[in-house]
Amino acid sequence: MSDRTDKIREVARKWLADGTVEAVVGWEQGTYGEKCSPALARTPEDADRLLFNERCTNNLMTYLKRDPVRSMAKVGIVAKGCDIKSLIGLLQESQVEQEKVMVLAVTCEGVKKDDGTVPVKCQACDVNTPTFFDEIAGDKVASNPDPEARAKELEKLDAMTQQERNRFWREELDKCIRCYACRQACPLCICDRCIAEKNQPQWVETSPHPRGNFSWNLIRAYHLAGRCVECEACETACPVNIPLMLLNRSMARTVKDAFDYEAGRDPEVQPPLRTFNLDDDNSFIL
Amino acid sequence: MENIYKPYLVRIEEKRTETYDTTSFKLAFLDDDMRENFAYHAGNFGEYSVFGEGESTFCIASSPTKKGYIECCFRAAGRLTKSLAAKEVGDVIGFRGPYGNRFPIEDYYGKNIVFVAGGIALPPVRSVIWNVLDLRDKFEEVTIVYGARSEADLVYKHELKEWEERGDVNLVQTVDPGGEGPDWKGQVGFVPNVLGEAAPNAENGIAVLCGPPVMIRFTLPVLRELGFRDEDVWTTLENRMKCGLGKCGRCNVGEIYVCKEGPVFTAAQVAQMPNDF
Amino acid sequence: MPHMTLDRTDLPSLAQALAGQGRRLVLPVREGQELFYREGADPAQLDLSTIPKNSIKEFLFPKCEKILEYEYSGNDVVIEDVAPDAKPTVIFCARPCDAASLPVVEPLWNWDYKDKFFNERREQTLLVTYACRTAPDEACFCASVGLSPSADQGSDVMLYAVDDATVAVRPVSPKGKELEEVFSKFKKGEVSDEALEAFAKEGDESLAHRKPLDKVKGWLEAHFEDPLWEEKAFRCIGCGTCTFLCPTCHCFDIQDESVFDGGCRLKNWDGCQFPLFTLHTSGHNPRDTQPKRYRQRIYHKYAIYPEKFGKILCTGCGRCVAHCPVNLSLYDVVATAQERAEKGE
Amino acid sequence: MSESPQSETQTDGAGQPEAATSWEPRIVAFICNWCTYTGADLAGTSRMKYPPNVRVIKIPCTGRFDPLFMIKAFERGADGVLVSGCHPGDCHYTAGNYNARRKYTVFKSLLETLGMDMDRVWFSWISASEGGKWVDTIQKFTEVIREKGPFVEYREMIDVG
Repeated sequence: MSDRTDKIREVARKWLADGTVEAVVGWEQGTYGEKCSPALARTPEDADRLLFNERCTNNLMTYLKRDPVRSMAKVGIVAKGCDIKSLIGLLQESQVEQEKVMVLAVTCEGVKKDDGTVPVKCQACDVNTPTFFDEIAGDKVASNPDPEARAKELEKLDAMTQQERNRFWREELDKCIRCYACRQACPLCICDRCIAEKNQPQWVETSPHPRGNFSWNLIRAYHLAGRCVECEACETACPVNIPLMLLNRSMARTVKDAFDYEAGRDPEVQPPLRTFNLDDDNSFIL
Repeated sequence: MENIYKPYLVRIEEKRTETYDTTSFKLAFLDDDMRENFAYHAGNFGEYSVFGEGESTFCIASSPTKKGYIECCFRAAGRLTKSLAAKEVGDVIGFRGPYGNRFPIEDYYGKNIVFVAGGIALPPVRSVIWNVLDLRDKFEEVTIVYGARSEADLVYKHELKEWEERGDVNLVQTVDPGGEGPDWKGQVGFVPNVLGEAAPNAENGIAVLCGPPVMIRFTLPVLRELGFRDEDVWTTLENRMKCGLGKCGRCNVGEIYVCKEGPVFTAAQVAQMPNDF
Repeated sequence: MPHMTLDRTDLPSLAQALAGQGRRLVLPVREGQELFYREGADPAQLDLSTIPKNSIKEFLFPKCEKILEYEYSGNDVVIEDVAPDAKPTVIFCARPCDAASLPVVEPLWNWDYKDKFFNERREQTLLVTYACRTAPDEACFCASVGLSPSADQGSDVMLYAVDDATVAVRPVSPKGKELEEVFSKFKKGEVSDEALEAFAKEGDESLAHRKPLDKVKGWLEAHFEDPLWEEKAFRCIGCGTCTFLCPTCHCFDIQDESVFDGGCRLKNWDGCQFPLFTLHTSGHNPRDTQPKRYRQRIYHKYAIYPEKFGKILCTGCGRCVAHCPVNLSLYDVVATAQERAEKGE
Repeated sequence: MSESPQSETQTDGAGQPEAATSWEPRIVAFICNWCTYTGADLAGTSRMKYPPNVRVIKIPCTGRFDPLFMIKAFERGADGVLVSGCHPGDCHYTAGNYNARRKYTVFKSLLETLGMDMDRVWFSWISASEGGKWVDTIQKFTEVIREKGPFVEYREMIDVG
C-alpha cells in the first residue's frame, strides 16, 4: 500500500508544482478510528498528506459536482477503479469535461467498511486495476470477481411475495428522515436543484412520513436507473441504515437484462434511458 | 398549553393589484374579539398562511393607529405568495402574529423624519409613515423618498398621490433611469442620489430606511454624509423565517434572532453584526 | 447513602415493569452492526454494548409532527388544533449525553413562546439513564462540554453497572423517586456511594485525552471570517447527517400537506447544512456555500446558543464525529479553535 | 398545472374515505394527445359506452410521461393508473413512445421491487382509430380494479400522522 501512497504523492506533487492542476482531490488520514477523509491538496507540500489504504472508501467523484472543485480550471483526482465508473457516467452525461480532470488512478484489492466487512462492490470488483486514467499508482492487481456477489444480495428480495416486499419496504422507508444524505453522497445525483426541492408544484412531498418517503426513495432510485455504478456511497452515508443498494442493484439488474447495459463502462456509449431500440421489450404493453 | 403555531383566521376584505406582480390585502379577523383588540406596532411582522400551501413571512403594512383591520402587501414570487395572490375578496387565510420588535415611534417625537424606501420595501415603511402622519403634530419635517425600478414597480400609487397632495409631507418619487414613462413627473435616478439631492434635514433627524440590500449599501453613506448618525438610521433586516417564534433556527445573524430581536435595527447595530445576511 | 442494586439480568423485566404502568417503552436494541433506540422493541433484546446511532430526540421532537389540521368549505376554512401525541413514555437505558440534551434544549422551546408539542412530551417522558463507566466510543467527548460519561443531567433515574452482574439504582428527580416501589421489587442488595465514585473517576480518565472547550466561544466570536472554515469544510457534502443524529439540533421546517379539501400542517426536522434552509424567495442566500453553513452549525452550538441560553448546544455524544460520511469531525474543528485560542492566535 | 394529475384529482372532489358499499374504482389515464386521446374521442363520438371510472389526463406524448405523475395519482387516491399512447412507429414526434417504453420498463421493475400491486398499473398503445380498443381496455381495467377493491396499501400511506 505504501508504494501506492508514495506514487500518489509523487504524481500529485509534480502536477501541483508544474501547474498541471489547480488542486488534487485525494484521501488523507482521518481522525476517527482508521477512517480516511477526503483531502484537497492545493500545494506540492499538501500532497504529502495524501495516502491510499483499504479505508479509503469515499468516492471522491462527488466533489467534481461541488465547489470549490467544480469551479477549478483543472483538477487532479485520485480514484479507485470503481470511482472511475462514476467519472465515466459524468462524462457520458457531459457533466464533466474530460480536459478539466486528471485522473490519478490507484489499483486496489478492495476496501473495508467501518465495521470491517468487505463491501459487495469489492467482492464483485472487476476493475481492481483501472484502465481509464492519466497516471496510475500501484502494480497491477488481478481481478477475481465473485459473479454471484451482486445477485446474492437480491435473493432475499426475490424470494418475497409482492405483499411481503411491500411490507418490507414500507418498514424500511418509514425510517427515512429526508436528510438526503444519499443524494448528497452520490456522485451521479447531479441536479443543481433536486426534484425534491422544487415546490411549484410540489411533486415530492418533503415531509418524512410514509407517503413522502415512498415518493422520494422511489424517484431517487428511478433517476439513477441505468446510471448508478453501485459505488455504495448512498447506503454508506444513510444515517438510518436504509438498504438503498437493494433498490439500486435491482434497477441495475433490470437495465442489464432489458437493455444489456452496465453503467460506468464506456464514456462513448449512450446511457440506456437516453436511447432506445426498435425491438425493445413490448410484451407488457397492451 | 396553547398551540403557538395555530394561526388566527382572517378574511380578505379588500384586494388591490398594486403592480403587475404585487398585491395588497385588507384583512379582518373572523373573531370579533380579535377584531376589536388586536394590537401591534409599526415594524411588527406576521406569518400569513394559505392552508395547503404553507406560510410566508412579511410585515404588517398598515399603521397601528388604524383599528379593526390589518393590511399586507407582497410580491407573488414563491409557492405561497403566488397562491396568496390568487385568493379573492371573501376568502379566508391564516395569520400569526404580531411578531418581532418595532420602530420606537415615541422616540421620534419632536424630530425631523426622512423615510427612504425602494420598490417592494415601501409596505414596512408605510406602516411607520401612517403612524407618523396620524400623529402628525408630534413630528417636525417629514420627508419621503421612494424609488422603484420603473413607474410600474411603484406600489401604493393612490397613497403616493395622497401624500403628494398633503402640505405637510415632502414626497420625492424616483424611478431608475429608463423606468420613466412619458407622463412621469417625478425624479429619474437611483434612490441614494435622489436622497442626496433632496437633502433632508439631519439636524435632530431620524431616517427610516428599507429596500433591497444593494440600495441600502449605497444609501447608508449618503445618509452619513447628510449628517445622520448610524444610531438614528433605522432599517429592517429580512431573513427567511418559518416559525417567527425563535425556534426553527433559520433567521439568526450571529446571536441575534431576527424574528424576535428584529426585524428593526439601527444602522449602528447592523454594523456590529457578522456578515451573515 | 447506600444505593439499591438489582441483577443486570433483571433489566429487561424492569423495563417491562416500568412500561407496564401504561407507558410506551423505548430502549436500545441491535440492528445489524449498530444500536438504535426503538419504540416497542422487545426488552429481552436490550443491548447496552455501545451508544446507539440515533439519539432520543425523536421521541420528544419527532421527525414529522402534525401541528394543525384544516379543512376548506367554500371560501371558509375550519382549523382544528392538534394535541401532541404525548403518551406516557419511558426511555430505558438512555445514555447520559442523550438525557443531558433535554435541559440543554428546554430553554429554546420555552423562551417567550412555549412549544406545547415538546413540553407535553417532555412532561410525559421518564428518563432512566444507563451511566457509561468509561466513554463507550472513540468519538465521545462529553467531558469537554462540562458533562461526564456518568452525568445525571436531565435524567430521572440513573443506573450504574457496578460490575458485570450488578446494577445500582439512583433516583435523581422527584419523578424518579416516585418509582422506588417499582424498583424495589427487583432489589437484590445495596452498594455504598463509593461504588459509584469509580464511575466519575474512570469516566474522566477515559476522556483525559479530550480538551476542555472553554475558550472556543471567545475564539469563534473573533474569527467569523477565517481560513479554517474553507479548509475544514471543503469536504462537507451537506448531507445533514450530523444535524439529524444530534440530540440537541432542533431546527425544523413547517409544511402544509393536503389531500383533497383538507390537510394538515406539519413540523418536520430540518437542518442548517442545506442550502434551502436559508434561501430567500428572491434568490438571495445568506449562507450560500457549504463552509458558511458548516460555520453556522459550529457557531450555533458553541457561540450563539451559549450567549443566548448559557449552555453549549452540544453534549459531546460524538455521533456527528462517528457517522460523518467524510470524517469531518466537529470535535477536531472546535478543538482546533480551542488550541488556537490557547496559543493566542 | 392545468394538465397535472394534481388539479384533476383535486377538483373532482373524490377520494374521501367512502363506505365499502359506495366505493367505485378510480382510474387515472395519462394518454397522449395524438393517438389515444383521439381514440377515446372517437369512442365518444361513436356513442360507445365505457365505465365513467376513468379520469383522463391528456399529455402531449407518452414521452412526456413522468413516473411522478403516476405517484401523484396514487397519492391522491387513484386505484389504478393507465398510460397509453401511439403504437410503436406512429409517434407524432417520431420516437417519444420508444423512449417512453424504456422508461416504463425501468419504472415497472422499480414498482415491482417495491412490492407495488402491478395489476393496478397498465400500459397500452391505442391509436386514433381504435375507439373500440379504448373502450375495451377501460372496461377490463375497471373490472380488474373493481375486483381488487380500493388500493389499501397506498391509502394507508395517505393518512399522515
